[in-house]
Amino acid sequence: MKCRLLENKKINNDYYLLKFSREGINSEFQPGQFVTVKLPEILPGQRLGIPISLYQADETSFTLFIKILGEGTRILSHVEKEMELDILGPLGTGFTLVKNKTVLLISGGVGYPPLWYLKEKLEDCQITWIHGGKSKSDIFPCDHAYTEDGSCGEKGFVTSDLKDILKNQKFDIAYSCGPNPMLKAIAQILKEYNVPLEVSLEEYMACGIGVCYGCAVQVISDDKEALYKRVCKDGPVFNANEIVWET
Amino acid sequence: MKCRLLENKKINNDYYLLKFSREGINSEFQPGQFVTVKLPEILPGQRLGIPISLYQADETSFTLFIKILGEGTRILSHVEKEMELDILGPLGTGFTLVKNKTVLLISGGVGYPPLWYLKEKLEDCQITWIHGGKSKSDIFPCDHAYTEDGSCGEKGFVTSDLKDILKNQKFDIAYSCGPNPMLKAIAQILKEYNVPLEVSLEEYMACGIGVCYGCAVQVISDDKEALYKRVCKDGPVFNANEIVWET
Amino acid sequence: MNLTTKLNKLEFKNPITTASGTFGYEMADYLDFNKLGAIVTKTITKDRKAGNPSPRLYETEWGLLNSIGLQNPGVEAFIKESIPIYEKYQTPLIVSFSASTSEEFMEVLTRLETVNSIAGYEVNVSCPNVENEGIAFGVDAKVVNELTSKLRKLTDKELIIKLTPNVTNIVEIAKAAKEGGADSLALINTLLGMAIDPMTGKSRINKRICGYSGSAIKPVALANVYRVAQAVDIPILAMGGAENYLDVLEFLYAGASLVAIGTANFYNPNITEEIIADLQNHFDKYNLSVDKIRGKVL
Amino acid sequence: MNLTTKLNKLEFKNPITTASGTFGYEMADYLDFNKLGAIVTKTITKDRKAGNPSPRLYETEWGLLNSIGLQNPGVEAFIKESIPIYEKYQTPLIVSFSASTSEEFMEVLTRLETVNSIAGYEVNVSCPNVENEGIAFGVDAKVVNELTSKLRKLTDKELIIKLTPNVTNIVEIAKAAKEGGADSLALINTLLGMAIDPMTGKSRINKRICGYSGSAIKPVALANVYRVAQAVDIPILAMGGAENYLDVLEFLYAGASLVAIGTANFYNPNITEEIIADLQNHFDKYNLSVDKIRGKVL
Ligand SMILES: Cc1cc2nc3c(=O)[nH]c(=O)nc-3n(C[C@H](O)[C@H](O)[C@H](O)COP(=O)(O)OP(=O)(O)OC[C@H]3O[C@@H](n4cnc5c(N)ncnc54)[C@H](O)[C@@H]3O)c2cc1C
Ligand SMILES: Cc1cc2nc3c(=O)[nH]c(=O)nc-3n(C[C@H](O)[C@H](O)[C@H](O)COP(=O)(O)OP(=O)(O)OC[C@H]3O[C@@H](n4cnc5c(N)ncnc54)[C@H](O)[C@@H]3O)c2cc1C
Ligand SMILES: Cc1cc2nc3c(=O)[nH]c(=O)nc-3n(C[C@H](O)[C@H](O)[C@H](O)COP(=O)(O)O)c2cc1C
Ligand SMILES: Cc1cc2nc3c(=O)[nH]c(=O)nc-3n(C[C@H](O)[C@H](O)[C@H](O)COP(=O)(O)O)c2cc1C
Ligand code: FES
Ligand code: FES
Repeated sequence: MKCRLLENKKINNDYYLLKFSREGINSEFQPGQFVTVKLPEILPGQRLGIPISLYQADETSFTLFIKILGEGTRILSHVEKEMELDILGPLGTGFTLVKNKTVLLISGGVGYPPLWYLKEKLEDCQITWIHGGKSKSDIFPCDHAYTEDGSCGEKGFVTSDLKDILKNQKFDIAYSCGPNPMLKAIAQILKEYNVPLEVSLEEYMACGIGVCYGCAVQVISDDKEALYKRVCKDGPVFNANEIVWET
Repeated sequence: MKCRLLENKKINNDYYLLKFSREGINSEFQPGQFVTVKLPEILPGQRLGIPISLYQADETSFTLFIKILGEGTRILSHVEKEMELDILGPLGTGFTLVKNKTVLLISGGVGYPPLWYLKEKLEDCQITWIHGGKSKSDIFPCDHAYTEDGSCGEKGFVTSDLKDILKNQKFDIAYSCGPNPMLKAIAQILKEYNVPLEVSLEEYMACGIGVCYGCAVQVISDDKEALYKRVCKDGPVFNANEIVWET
Repeated sequence: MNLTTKLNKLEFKNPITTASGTFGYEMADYLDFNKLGAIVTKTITKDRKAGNPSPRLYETEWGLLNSIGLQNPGVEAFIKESIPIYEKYQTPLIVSFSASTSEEFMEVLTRLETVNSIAGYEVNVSCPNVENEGIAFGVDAKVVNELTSKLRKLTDKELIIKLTPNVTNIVEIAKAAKEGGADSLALINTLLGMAIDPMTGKSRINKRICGYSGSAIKPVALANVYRVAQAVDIPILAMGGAENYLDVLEFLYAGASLVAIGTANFYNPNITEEIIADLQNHFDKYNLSVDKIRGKVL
Repeated sequence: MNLTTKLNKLEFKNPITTASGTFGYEMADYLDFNKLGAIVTKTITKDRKAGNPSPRLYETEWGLLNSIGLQNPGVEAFIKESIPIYEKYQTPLIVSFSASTSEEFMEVLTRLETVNSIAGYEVNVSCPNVENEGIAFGVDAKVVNELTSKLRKLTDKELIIKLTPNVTNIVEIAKAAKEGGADSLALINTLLGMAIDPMTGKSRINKRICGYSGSAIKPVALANVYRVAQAVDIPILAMGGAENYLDVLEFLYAGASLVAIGTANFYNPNITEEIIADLQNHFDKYNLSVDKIRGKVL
């Protein structure tokens, strides 16, 4: 599907907001779902679509929130208004939406965007959002911010004061997105405190629609043989208890 | 060597003149020599330099005369002023320069440029130039023009009236550049009339400097085994008598 | 002009199909399966296979590395869940299967033979043969010959043997398959490849050695198809880096009767439909047919 | 940090050399040969070889096809014309040679042994063996083993056997070369490839089946280098699609001691010098050495 860029907004040197027209896309956009974006030109090692979570969506548009990591995202950050890009989506299985709950959101770095869209869709919930990153430029609006270098918010990680927060407040459910080691640590802590957790995972993807089985994540299985699910189709959102975290 | 484009002049929809600064290139440019031009971007199947003959050169610049044939030449035709391209050259062995002679030049299509530069360098010569092409847009200043569709000059080929011309005038030497079948036909006719002929050949090239032996042309050899020379290094200009023309 | 083509026992409305493992019913939202010449499904095995640990994918400069490890739900689940979906389409269904012993190959085929809607089989012999020190079936002419004859006895349907290019002499293997009773041949499966992160020394793929596909391998695929077509007179289902109608023409000229699109599906899930349309225009414009150009390389 | 590396008997100031057939003294105008870790020259044979008819080259989407046919002036002319030029440089000179019979291999080596300035030999076994139905020497372990031992007896200099990737089991061939007395191994030579003009059906290359090189084959080269490095403990001179310092790092991590740049020389005749400079910066920045990373893929 060709999607026209309506706006490219620079947030800081690393992060950009890309707003696209959703003309022609009828299926609704769920928080936790993603799209794959193809670059406008053929570049070495950059022919597969780039998976990007939904940051926002309405009747006429959807917005992506990208961090420049390598060549592909760097080029995306340069895409100009009115340009049309090949986009597939919305793809995958999103977060479970709840109402009237106390909700904990925990994001790391570029794990922020899917939770933002989730937050918008949670009705009448009391939300606490913990967000962390390497440094100041990785921090966005939230309740508790952490940076590894202390340049913004508390110095430390999203898990630094997590237990205290959990002691002081009871949460019905938690949602998290970020690097795997962070998710693994969070999953362990929330388990102790019996807070159900949904995590949004990342894996290298080819098709993005469930046919190639390239984006495997190991999940708990009853028989002795390992069991892998597809992040692009069965996920990217999974119940944390399902995941076999790499050690 | 990075060469800066000084001017890009469109001649017609198919032909463009590209004038480059020769800053940093000390070796002199001989008629019949060529350069290889690399495209400014990496494109599928377009990473080798594109061989292009010299059309003109002076103390400060050299000029190429290109015909849009495929993707590579199409992109070259779009290169903008002040842009710097990777260029190797001047390369190869050019035409023998003569003085005070009656000279016959015969070019077909994009075989025109090297003869133009040769013409400039021939001192006190009486020159007759026969040029041909498919159609009007392939015709450039000359004495006798031929087009296959008759849209300009005589309808026919550069060889159509060649014998008559040779009957009416004696030539000391002839130079030709164009498609192989044309060169072969010319070589046969000029042989009849004992006019020495130098031809500039085209072959697919990789290195352009004599290393890979990819640009082979078969030449006459005394021993039974075939003998191949390198168009990029031993040529592109050869004495027509040397060449074993493909049948 | 019509685009029809044939393998030994099957006729197809056009020469475009899908490469095993790069296609699934999930693509129905993006592609009209009825437009395809044929459907080739992902390789299945007797029992479910877990597949390999991640990372399983890496995009190299000019191709794709994969190490899926034949993850699949097993033949029973396939028949229960996938077959009914494919039965909704008129397009001939070719089922790819594999195994680690010839016994198991036969068991899977026997089970598949009970499904009428299957038009033919693509036998993936690129996987390790536990009866032969884990060396792939497909690299040994004798093994391929024996396996083929065993399977031949079990079915009258189109039996396609899919060859691996990672051999010294693919022509010898192709002949062995033919003599074993193969109706036709599919080639090529992935090349062996590898990639390393130069900054960390970490292999891009968990299993290190993996399968290499995509545009980068097209010249290798063409060489194999051409050599086999010259030496063996049974139809060829070709694949390896084809991603547009010009690539398809190359394979037809080299000797293919049918061309599968693989990795390119990941760049665009609708690509096969687009290629079929382009091919139709090309055939109309130059009034060609598959027969007119098949194997006619000059 | 220093860039030094070794094969079995030779030391090099850096791990960058030139791939046979993609380098010649004509490059002196563009490249300072003294900067190179080693020079590997184009394969020569006993008598002059005419080579193949044109077209000999075609650039595919992501690589290069070639069919030069080992055109060369023969060993005598090489010694007379080329050797004196290379003697002007301090860089170790590795001479590549080939033949169509083991006799001829031995004759060429015997003649080359009279030249003191030659530091070592790269034996190109990828060409047809007339004593064995024209099947390439390099695809048969026994043949490679016998040829290597014969050549071993004739020289004490570094004897490098250059392997072809067009085999079922390159590890087996590598072991055979080692047991025959090879000091080190070079891999990979070109893959077999082909390309066709889809508009005319004309083969892009006169001989149709030809050699495929360049960036597109890098993953295949890495897989071969890794597998051989894991199984055989003699040094490896690696090549296959390397065109920048990151590619070189990949090959070192995979197990190479020396890396040759081939096709990339055609994109830029100064590229080896640039790669050496980039590698120096990288080694300095992360304080690495070839020993620290060789074969250390994680
Ligand atoms: C489900 C999902 C949602 C994501 N959401 C966002 C988002 O909202 N915002 C954002 O900035 N980033 C998001 N990412 C990450 C984003 O896809 C990568 O940053 C991007 O692919 C990097 O590409 P590159 O060319 O810039 O960097 P490269 O240098 O090409 O790659 C850098 C790293 O990105 C990852 N990557 C590269 N290619 C792929 C691929 N085809 N599939 C998956 N991962 C790949 C690899 O781990 C690689 O090491 C998401 C990824 C996934 C899987
Ligand atoms: C010595 C020499 C001098 C030339 N002088 C001129 C000139 O003055 N003006 C001009 O317009 N053209 C000249 N050419 C032709 C020019 O090189 C081709 O037109 C150009 O390479 C086409 O590239 P493309 O990408 O546009 O077309 P493509 O579609 O890539 O190729 C079209 C045709 O060009 C030829 N070609 C492609 N790549 C190469 C290559 N690497 N080496 C040689 N031939 C190739 C092939 O025959 C091919 O079929 C010369 C060629 C040679 C060998
Ligand atoms: C992700 C992926 C999965 C594959 N799975 C299979 C498979 O299950 N069975 C099989 O025979 N081939 C499989 N292949 C190989 C393809 O069918 C095809 O032979 C190969 O990729 C070359 O074609 P291509 O370059 O067009 O992809 C797979 C290829 C890829 C890229
Ligand atoms: C034009 C050309 C000529 C070659 N000639 C030879 C040769 O004479 N002897 C040889 O052993 N290898 C030869 N090769 C193979 C290269 O040495 C190298 O093994 C192969 O190209 C892979 O490296 P690359 O991808 O960096 O080019 C040649 C390759 C090319 C492209
Ligand atoms: S990326 Fe293909 S199944 Fe997920
Ligand atoms: S192009 Fe390499 S020798 Fe002429």
